[in-house]
Parts: sequence; C-alpha cells; structure tokens
Amino acid sequence: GSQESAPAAGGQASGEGGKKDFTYAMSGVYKPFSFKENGQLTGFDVEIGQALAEKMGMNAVPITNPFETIIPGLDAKKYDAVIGSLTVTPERQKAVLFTNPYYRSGSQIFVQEGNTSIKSKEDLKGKKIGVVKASNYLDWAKKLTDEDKITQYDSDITALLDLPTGRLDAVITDQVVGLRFIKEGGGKVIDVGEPLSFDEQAIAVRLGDQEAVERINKALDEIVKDGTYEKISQKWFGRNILQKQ
Amino acid sequence: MIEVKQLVKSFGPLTVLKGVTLTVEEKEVVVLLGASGSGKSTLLRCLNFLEFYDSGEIRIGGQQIDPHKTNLNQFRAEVGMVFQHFNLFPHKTVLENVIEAPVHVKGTNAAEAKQLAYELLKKVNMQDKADVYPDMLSGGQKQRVAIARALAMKPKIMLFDEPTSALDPELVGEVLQVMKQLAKEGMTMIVVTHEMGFAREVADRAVFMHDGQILEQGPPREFFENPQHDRTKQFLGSIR
Amino acid sequence: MIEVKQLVKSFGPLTVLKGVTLTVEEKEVVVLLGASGSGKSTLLRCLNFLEFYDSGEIRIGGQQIDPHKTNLNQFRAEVGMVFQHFNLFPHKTVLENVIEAPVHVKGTNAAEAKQLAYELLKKVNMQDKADVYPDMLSGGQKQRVAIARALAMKPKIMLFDEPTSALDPELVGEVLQVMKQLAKEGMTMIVVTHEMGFAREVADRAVFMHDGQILEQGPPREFFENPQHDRTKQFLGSIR
Amino acid sequence: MIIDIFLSSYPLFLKATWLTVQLTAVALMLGCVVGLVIAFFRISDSKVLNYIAHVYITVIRGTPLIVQICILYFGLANMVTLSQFWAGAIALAVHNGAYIAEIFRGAIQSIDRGQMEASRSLGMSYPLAMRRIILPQAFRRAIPSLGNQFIIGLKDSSLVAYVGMQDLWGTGLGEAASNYKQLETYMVVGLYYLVLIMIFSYFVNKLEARLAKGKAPTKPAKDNTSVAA
Amino acid sequence: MIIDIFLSSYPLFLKATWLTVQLTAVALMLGCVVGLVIAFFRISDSKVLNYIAHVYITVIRGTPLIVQICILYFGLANMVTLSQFWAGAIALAVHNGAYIAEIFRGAIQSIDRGQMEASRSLGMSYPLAMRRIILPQAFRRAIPSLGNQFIIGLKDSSLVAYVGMQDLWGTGLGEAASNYKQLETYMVVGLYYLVLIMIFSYFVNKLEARLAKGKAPTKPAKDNTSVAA
Ligand SMILES: Nc1ncnc2c1ncn2[C@@H]1O[C@H](COP(=O)(O)OP(=O)(O)OP(=O)(O)O)[C@@H](O)[C@H]1O
Ligand SMILES: Nc1ncnc2c1ncn2[C@@H]1O[C@H](COP(=O)(O)OP(=O)(O)OP(=O)(O)O)[C@@H](O)[C@H]1O
Ligand SMILES: [Mg+2]
Ligand SMILES: [Mg+2]
Repeated sequence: GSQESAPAAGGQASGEGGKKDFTYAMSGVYKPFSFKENGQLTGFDVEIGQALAEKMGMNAVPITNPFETIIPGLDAKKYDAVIGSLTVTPERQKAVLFTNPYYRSGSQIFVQEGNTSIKSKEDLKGKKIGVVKASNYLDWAKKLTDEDKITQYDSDITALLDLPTGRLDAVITDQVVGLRFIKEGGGKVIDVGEPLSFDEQAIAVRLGDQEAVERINKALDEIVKDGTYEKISQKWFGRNILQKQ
Repeated sequence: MIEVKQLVKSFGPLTVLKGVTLTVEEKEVVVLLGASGSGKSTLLRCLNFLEFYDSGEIRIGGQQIDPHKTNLNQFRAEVGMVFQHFNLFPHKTVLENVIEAPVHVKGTNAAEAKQLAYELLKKVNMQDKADVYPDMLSGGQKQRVAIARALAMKPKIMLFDEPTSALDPELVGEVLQVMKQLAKEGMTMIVVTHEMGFAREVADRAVFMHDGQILEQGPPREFFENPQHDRTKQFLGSIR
Repeated sequence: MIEVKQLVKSFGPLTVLKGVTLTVEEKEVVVLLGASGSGKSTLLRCLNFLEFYDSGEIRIGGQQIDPHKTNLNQFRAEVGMVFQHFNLFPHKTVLENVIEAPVHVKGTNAAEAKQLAYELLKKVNMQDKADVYPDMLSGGQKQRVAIARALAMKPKIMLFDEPTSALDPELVGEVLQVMKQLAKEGMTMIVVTHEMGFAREVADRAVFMHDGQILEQGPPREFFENPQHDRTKQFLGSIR
Repeated sequence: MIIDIFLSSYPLFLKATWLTVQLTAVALMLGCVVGLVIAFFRISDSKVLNYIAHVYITVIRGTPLIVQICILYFGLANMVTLSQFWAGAIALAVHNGAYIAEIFRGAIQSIDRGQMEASRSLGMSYPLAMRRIILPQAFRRAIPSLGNQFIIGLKDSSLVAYVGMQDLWGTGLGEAASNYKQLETYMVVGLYYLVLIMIFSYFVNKLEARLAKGKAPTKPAKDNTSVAA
Repeated sequence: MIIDIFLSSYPLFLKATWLTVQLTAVALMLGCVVGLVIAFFRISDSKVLNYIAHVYITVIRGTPLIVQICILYFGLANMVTLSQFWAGAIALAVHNGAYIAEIFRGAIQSIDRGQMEASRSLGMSYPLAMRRIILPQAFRRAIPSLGNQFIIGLKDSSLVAYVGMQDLWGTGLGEAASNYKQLETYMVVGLYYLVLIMIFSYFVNKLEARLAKGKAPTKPAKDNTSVAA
C-alpha cells in the first residue's frame, strides 16, 4: 500500500511481502510531526509508526485525515490507529483507547512579534485566539478567552500564519510545532510565557481493541529499549521527547 | 379488414369520440373529413393504440384487439402511420430511418432490410437521398421518406393524418402522387386530408366526422355533390 | 430647417449612404420612399445621431451639428422619432412613458409634465389608457402613445420610420389619422412609409431613395403620376 | 440520535445560522455590485475593460471556490487588515460576482435594442437610459437566475468554515469533533441549510409570481374575424 | 516566489492532478448513471418514483456539497468498507447525479413528442424507443449543459480534500502546511485547476462544434419566388 491512497482499512489487507498492513492516521499538516516533503508524508509521527510496524511484523501505511475527523475516521475503520500527536484527555478517553504515551510536550502561547500586550496566559482574556478544531488547545482557549473570540482552523500552521494578518492576537499550539515554525521563518511570531501544560501524547485505537493496545505498547517498549526511538527523536528534535522536560 | 364498433374516448372531462362505428374493407381507401377538433386524429390514434379507448371494440382481420392482452407493439407494426409533421428520426439518415424498425422490431437482418429500404425509397422517388440526414430535406421529401419508413414494416393498413398540411403548396403534389400510387397498388388506407382533389380521385369512400361522431359517409362523388346534412354542407363550403 | 449635405455612412465594408443631400423646410412634410435596404432608416437614424455619419454635414436651423462637439442628447431631444416597433417602455405605464423624458431629461417638474402628457394623450386619443401598461394595448394604440411620447419633448421635427408597417391592417388608419392631424398643425415631418394614400394626401414632397442615394423627388402628385426614372417606376409598380 | 443532537445544539446552531445568513446576504449584495460592474465591462466598447472582465470571469469560473477563498483570505491580508467576517464575505462576493456578472450581462443583452434607441432618441444620456430604462427591465428578467445563484451562494458560504469561521458548517464541524457524532451532527447541519434554502426559494417563487402577475397577459384581446380560405 | 514553488512541486502536483482527473471522471460517469435513473424516475408515471426523485433532487440541491461529502463519507462507512477514493467518488456522484438528472430530464422532455409516437407506431417498445430514438437525441442536446456541469464537478472535487484525499487541493493544503507559503501554494493549485478546465472546455467546445456541423443548415434550400403584394 502506498501512503497516498488509503486502502480499505482494518489491517486485513495484506501488503508487501504478505505482511498485514498497519494503517495509521495523522493530519499531515502538523510540521514537524506530520507533513509532506516532496509529496512524501514524513515527520516524527510517521517514523514512529514505521518503527512500531516493523516490531509488530507489519507493513507501515501512514495516511492523512483532517484532524477534526481523525477520531470518527478511526471509528469508521478507515485506519487501525491514530499516530497523530493526540493529547490524552479524559474526554477523548471516552472515545478511544490510548496506548502508553509516545511523547510529551507542552501547550504554548504564540503571538505576533512586537506584541507587548500579551506576556502570559492571564493577558489572553478577551483576546482573539486561534486553535485547531477539536484540539486540547481549543479547551485551553475556551478557558482563557470568550468563546466568540476563538477561531478554529484545520491546521495549526494556518492558525500561526493568521497571526501576522492581525485577525488573531494569539495562537495556542504545541510548543515544538510553533518553535519549528519560527525557526523555518514561517512568519514573525514569538512564543510567550511558560507552557500552559505538559501533555502526554499517545497512540489511539478503537474502543475495545485491547489486543492492539497491548501489541503497540509492547512494540513501543521495544523501540525505546533498543534505541530506535532515541534515534528518531534525536533526528527530529535533537533530544528525547519521551522524557519529562 | 378493420371494424370499429361504438368507440368512445375521453380526455378527462372531454369526450372526444362519442361512439364511432366504422368498417373499412381490404384495399379500400377511406378519406376522413371533419372540422378541427371533431376527433379525426384521435380516431386514427386509437386505431393503432397510440391512445387507449375507453369503450367499444376494434377488430382487425376479424381478430378483436384487447389492448391489455394483445401484444400491441406487434400489432402497431402492422398498422403504418404517417404524421402531419413527418416525425423522421433526425439523428439517422434516410436509409437508417427506413431500416430502423425492420431491424430492431422485426429482427430482419440488415442486408435484407437495406434491400427492401432501397426498393421503397425508389418507390417514393427518394433513392438519391438514402445517405442524407432529414434536416437536409424539404418537407415533401421528408414526408415521402416517412411513407417509405412506414411501408418498411409491411403494414396491412396505412393511416395518414393530414400528411400534406404542413407542406408548402408546391410540395403537396409530390406526396399525393406517392399516396395515389399506393392506393392503386391496393393498400388499405385511411386518410385524414383536406385535399379534395385527392379525395375525389382516389378515395372509395368519404367519411365525415362531426363532434366525435360519424355524421355522414358515402362514395366521394355523391358525398361532395350531394351532402345530406347542413353541417356537412357548411364544412364543405368552408374548405372549398 | 434641416439641411443635409453629401452625407456618407458605411457599416464596415458596406456603404449604405453614398452622398445624400436633402433640405427640409419648416412645416414641410416629406415622405421618404425606397426599396428595402436603400438606406431610408439609416438616413433617419443619422438625422438624430443614433448613427454617426462618416462624412458630409447636417445643419439644423442653420446651426451645423458636429457630433463630437454639440451636446447630442439635447439635440436628440429636439428631433422626435417614432419607430416601426413602437419601443414603448414596458415597465412604465402609458403616462409614465410620456413624462419620462420631460422629467428626467429636461427636468420639467412632474405636475407640469403630467398636464402636458394628458393633453398629448388626448390629442392621440389615448387619454383613457393613461394608467395602463403597454402590454395591454393594441399595436395601433402603442404607436399612438409612442407619438405622444415623442411630442412630449416638444421636438422641432418628427421622424417616422415605417410607423404603420408592423400594424394589423385594421389598425393602420388610427395612426395615420394622428399623423395627418400633426401635419395639419404645422409639424415638420420626415416619414418613411409605404402608405401611398398618406403620401398623396399629406406630403408636400416625395423623396425616392435608391442604393444609398436620392434618385428623384418632387410633389407627390407629380412624383406618383409621372416618375422619371425606371427604378422609380419599378418601385412604384411593386408597392401599388 | 439526531433528535437529541438537534435539541441539545439548537441555540448554538441558530446563532451560527444567523451568521451564515448575514455572511451570505453581505456577500451576495457585494456580489451584485461586483457583478453589475463586470457586466458593464463586458458590454462596454473598451477592449481593455472587456479583457479585464473576460479574464476575471474565466479565472473565477475556472478555479474551485475553496481555492479562491483561501487565496483571498491570505492574499487580502497582505493589503488590508480585515476581520474574518469581511475576508470571508469579500471572497464570496468576488466569486459570486463573476456568476452574477454573466447573469446581468445576459439579462441586459436580452433587452430589445429598440429600448436603448428610443431612450437615446428622447435625449436620454447612455447612463440615464441604462439606469431608468434598461436596468429595471434587465433586473426583472434576471430574477429567476439570480434567485438560483443566491441559493448556490448560500450553500457555498459553508466553505468559509475552512478559514476558521464559525458559520453553520464551521459550528457543525466543531460540534461533531467534540461529540464524536459526525454523521448525526452533519445531518442536523444539512437540515438547517435545507430549511434556509426552502424558505428562500419560497420567497423567490412568490416574487416571480407577483412580477408575472404584474405584467399583463401576453397579448391584448383582439377581434379575430375568422377568414374562410 | 510562485515560480519556485511551481518548479519544486510539479512532480507532486502532476500526480495529484492525475488523481483529481481520475476521481472526477469516475464520479461524473457514476453521476451520469445516477442522473439517468433519476431522470427516468422523474418522467415516469409512477407517483412513488416521482416522489423519490423529487426528494432526492430537493435535498441534494438544498444542502452544501461539503455537508453531503462528509455525511456520505461517514455514512457509507457504516454500511460498507470503502476506500477513500471510492467514498469520495460516490459522494461526488450522488451530488452531481441530482444536477445531471435535471439536465437529462430537460433534454428528454425537449425532444418532440412526435418522435416517441412515430417510434411506437412502428412497433417499437417504450424502452427500445427510448434507447434508440429519444436518448441519442437527448444526449446530444444535453452536451452543452453537461459540459458545464462537468466543469463544476471538476472544481467541486476539490472538497474531498477535507475527508483526507490527496487530490490537487489536498496536496496543496499539505504543501502549504509544510512550506509555510499558503498564498503562493494555493495560487499554484489554482493554476492547475484553471489549466485543466481550459483544456476540458476546449474539447467540449470542439465537440459541440462538430455536432453542430454534423447537422445540416437549419433550413433546406428552397426556391422562394418573391410575391409582390
Ligand atoms: N392528449 C390530449 N389531451 C387532451 N385533449 C386532447 C388530447 N388530444 C386531443 N385532445 C382534444 O380532443 C379534441 C379532438 O382532437 P383531434 O386532434 O382528434 O381533432 P382533429 O379532428 O384531428 O382536429 P384537427 O383538424 O385540428 O387535427 C380536441 O378538442 C383536442 O383538444
Ligand atoms: N447596424 C448595422 N450594421 C451593419 N449593416 C447595417 C446596419 N444597419 C443597417 N445596415 C445595412 O444597411 C443597409 C440599409 O439599411 P436600412 O435599414 O437603412 O434600409 P431601409 O431602406 O430602411 O430598408 P427597410 O425598408 O428594409 O427598412 C442594409 O443593407 C442593412 O443591412
Ligand atoms: Mg388532427
Ligand atoms: Mg428601414
């Protein structure tokens, strides 16, 4: 299976070398965790999935799905798992089964360069905040400002790009995503204040699929132990993002 | 050949045929006359079941036709019909128009159908135009092709509904000529027309319809010279 | 009143007016005749600059009209035009049709414009229909309203381009009647028409155009009884 | 259950409906202005204006609305600071304008030339004749097509959800993403659109009927003495 | 710069273009089938079939395409396991089918009744007459509207990006999210659509011209002896 077209999911389809497919979804617009490079879906999430698939003796098939429908897509059996930087939240735990966390990161506030009025989360009251639909950042935004001041996007990158237009005062997103955006010159944006929280990101499978959770957890343990995880993390971030900072 | 008994046909509240009884013998040529709206077209259309009548009966060759039991398509194929507006198939050439029904209704093989078609086109003097599309033809030429098309099904009887009334006057003659020839060859025909010359010369009988009924009929000479009813006189006066 | 000198007008490669020279005196009624395509309409349309001519000159009341300098809208308002197809404004009532130009071009106040309009509608015998939409009128009624509409601008001259040729025969008379009345009152008029009766009775002069030029002209009696050119004879023969 | 979702979400969706209606109304009004201008460009004698209108219409009709919305959303931001509402409204107006322009052009050109000639011969200037004589007739004739385009515009407004607007569809996406009941939530949203459009159609039909009635029967009654041939 | 993005991304976008073309082609072919069936429902004598067609058309024309796509994408998943491609294609087909149905219905009903009568009088059954006489004429007459609908269908296919498909627009969204150059990337995508549509239009126009030429001049040459009145 190629990563361009999603096969009929469910893992039954046999891929290269007679191995079963391990189909896993991500938004694809979440650089550096998942994004396109010369058309190839790549990023941290993709490579973690590949490493896991290898350990499970399966054929890795990463695919993209809009973030706001990534959990329903899982329900609809369009893929076997979500390796899409899903933050573990109590709300989501009602909808999916989470594995052990596969990385930890922070929720961070970003503003336009030169903005002096926002220094911490307390300054966000009444300010226009952009977040991705259905994210835990949306929950943060709801806590910090008025509901009608929130703009919901399909991609964190789009939200960050809407900072310099003046349509937003701040964006809440993953620390790493924002810093990468700044580093690659996506726009005149800076991070402000301490991270709002440290979040655990985990792989999601369908409710009831306990067997898959155990299989993935086992594989995850293996790649952490044998250094594969360390290698991938170092490659993308220059550090190990499984450890608490 | 054809026996029609007490035929009644309504469109909603409007009763168009109010008990029409008519017998047409084999090889007979009947001209149907009547004012606009008197039900001439409706009668013809009932005769090959383009309309279903409400009551009465129709016998063809002694056999009674029950529209709900008989295979109407096969029956329709035996009754040729020629329309005022020709109704040629514009996306097919003249030849294709003529072979369409033999090939696709009767299952005649193409070569045989073509041969028959050429014969018929020759008969209506249209053999030169076999590969032309109807759009390229004059009205008179179209109508002659339409006649050939109907003949291709080898019908036992031909119905003509004002076959010349959509034609420019100078084109009427060529169509009437073909119809005369047909009559001479012994085709059973019912013709709705206002061409009195044709009626006098060719018809065996003239039938006058008024208000959904047959008011009067007789040999053309008698009928035209000595009409019985005032209505008939009035009608003949208006079209002369 | 109007002097036209050596007027030339082409549409692309086609030269429609090939040097037309014509003088119309005040209160004169000129009838313009000629075969279809001879350029009658084009001449009229040049006279109020619905078309721009290529060369030559037009003087009105001694003043030369340079289409690029003169305020043509004001000038057009002084030349009334009546069209073959009436061209009433269908979204406005008869009264609104008549007051439209006085109010919005001249700036006459509405009350005054209405009073004038009622007078004019009375003159063309349409006062009863003031509040009716054009769609409700017969062709003859429409044309009379169109005349009233043109008169409302108090033109110095009226141009008529076949004002009765789109009318059913029985409606022609009522329009000609209005035009006769107008002539009697001393309006300067140029009328393209094939109504010979009108030409003989009302016109001071008949002008015959052929192929973009004026071939012959004269008092109607003389013109009709004794045409000089073969073309003229032929034309008069064909329309009589 | 759909019913549950409908009942629990209607305050939210009614608010979003109102936003959708406002957005559509503003966008279509602007679109009519744009459309009128472009229609005039197309029928003008100026080659330059003609060409501009042609390119505009070709590009708009040749690219997907969502692409146009996203381009204008970010493109406009380089030029002026616009709220999301106005960025969305302008993007939709630019899009609808091209279609409305063709409707207006068709309607204007369908008005008999004689109307303009009669107007000019009465001394009316071109703009005056356009305004008082041609356009009123053209507008009336354009109403059915315009009504149709407005319905399309209303539906198309859903795409601004993808530049972050909380219109009906934006709200629907957000709701579904939090209640995980995609199918039911989307169906509820569809219902709102359907009702909106049925209401709108009802009024357009009424308007058309009234205008048709306002006009007289096509032909005046005439004495037709039948002539025997 | 747009040029840079264009040059660096074209292998990618060409591939995506191919997917868009495939998707559109499949969706429109299915749409034609659906449209034909629904058109027959609408012109059939059966009240039930009529009603089904009416409801179908009303609902499809009364709700935004993106809502339909999302509903079908998730709705179909409950019934059958479909690949993304087929889920997208079917959603688009269902949508286009309603519009195509109306085009077909109009075209079929525009064919002179005499054609059916002549066919029946020659003994052809209703289905045979439809297939051999009415439909070929109706199809030909539908070509301009159908061509127009196909262009709309091609543009509308961009919306499947929002159920995760890597078509032209989906690829554009992904690219923009990694090169951080929204505006330029979207403009490049727009260009691809524009070119696709211009190519398609070119062929439709050619086809129309050829069909028009295949037909004879509207009137046969006739000797018109002019009659002086
Ligand atoms: N399908 C129909 N539905 C309703 N009324 C019909 C239908 N066909 C015919 N009629 C009506 O039936 C009456 C008789 O029509 P028919 O066509 O048989 O008259 P006709 O004698 O052929 O007249 P014409 O000389 O005008 O062809 C007319 O009043 C006509 O309006
Ligand atoms: N706008 C135009 N563009 C091109 N050719 C035109 C135009 N108007 C008129 N013509 C041509 O100019 C010629 C003269 O036309 P015009 O209408 O002046 O003739 P006419 O004498 O009024 O004829 P008719 O009796 O038919 O009204 C005709 O050949 C006509 O086709
Ligand atoms: Mg009849
Ligand atoms: Mg003329």
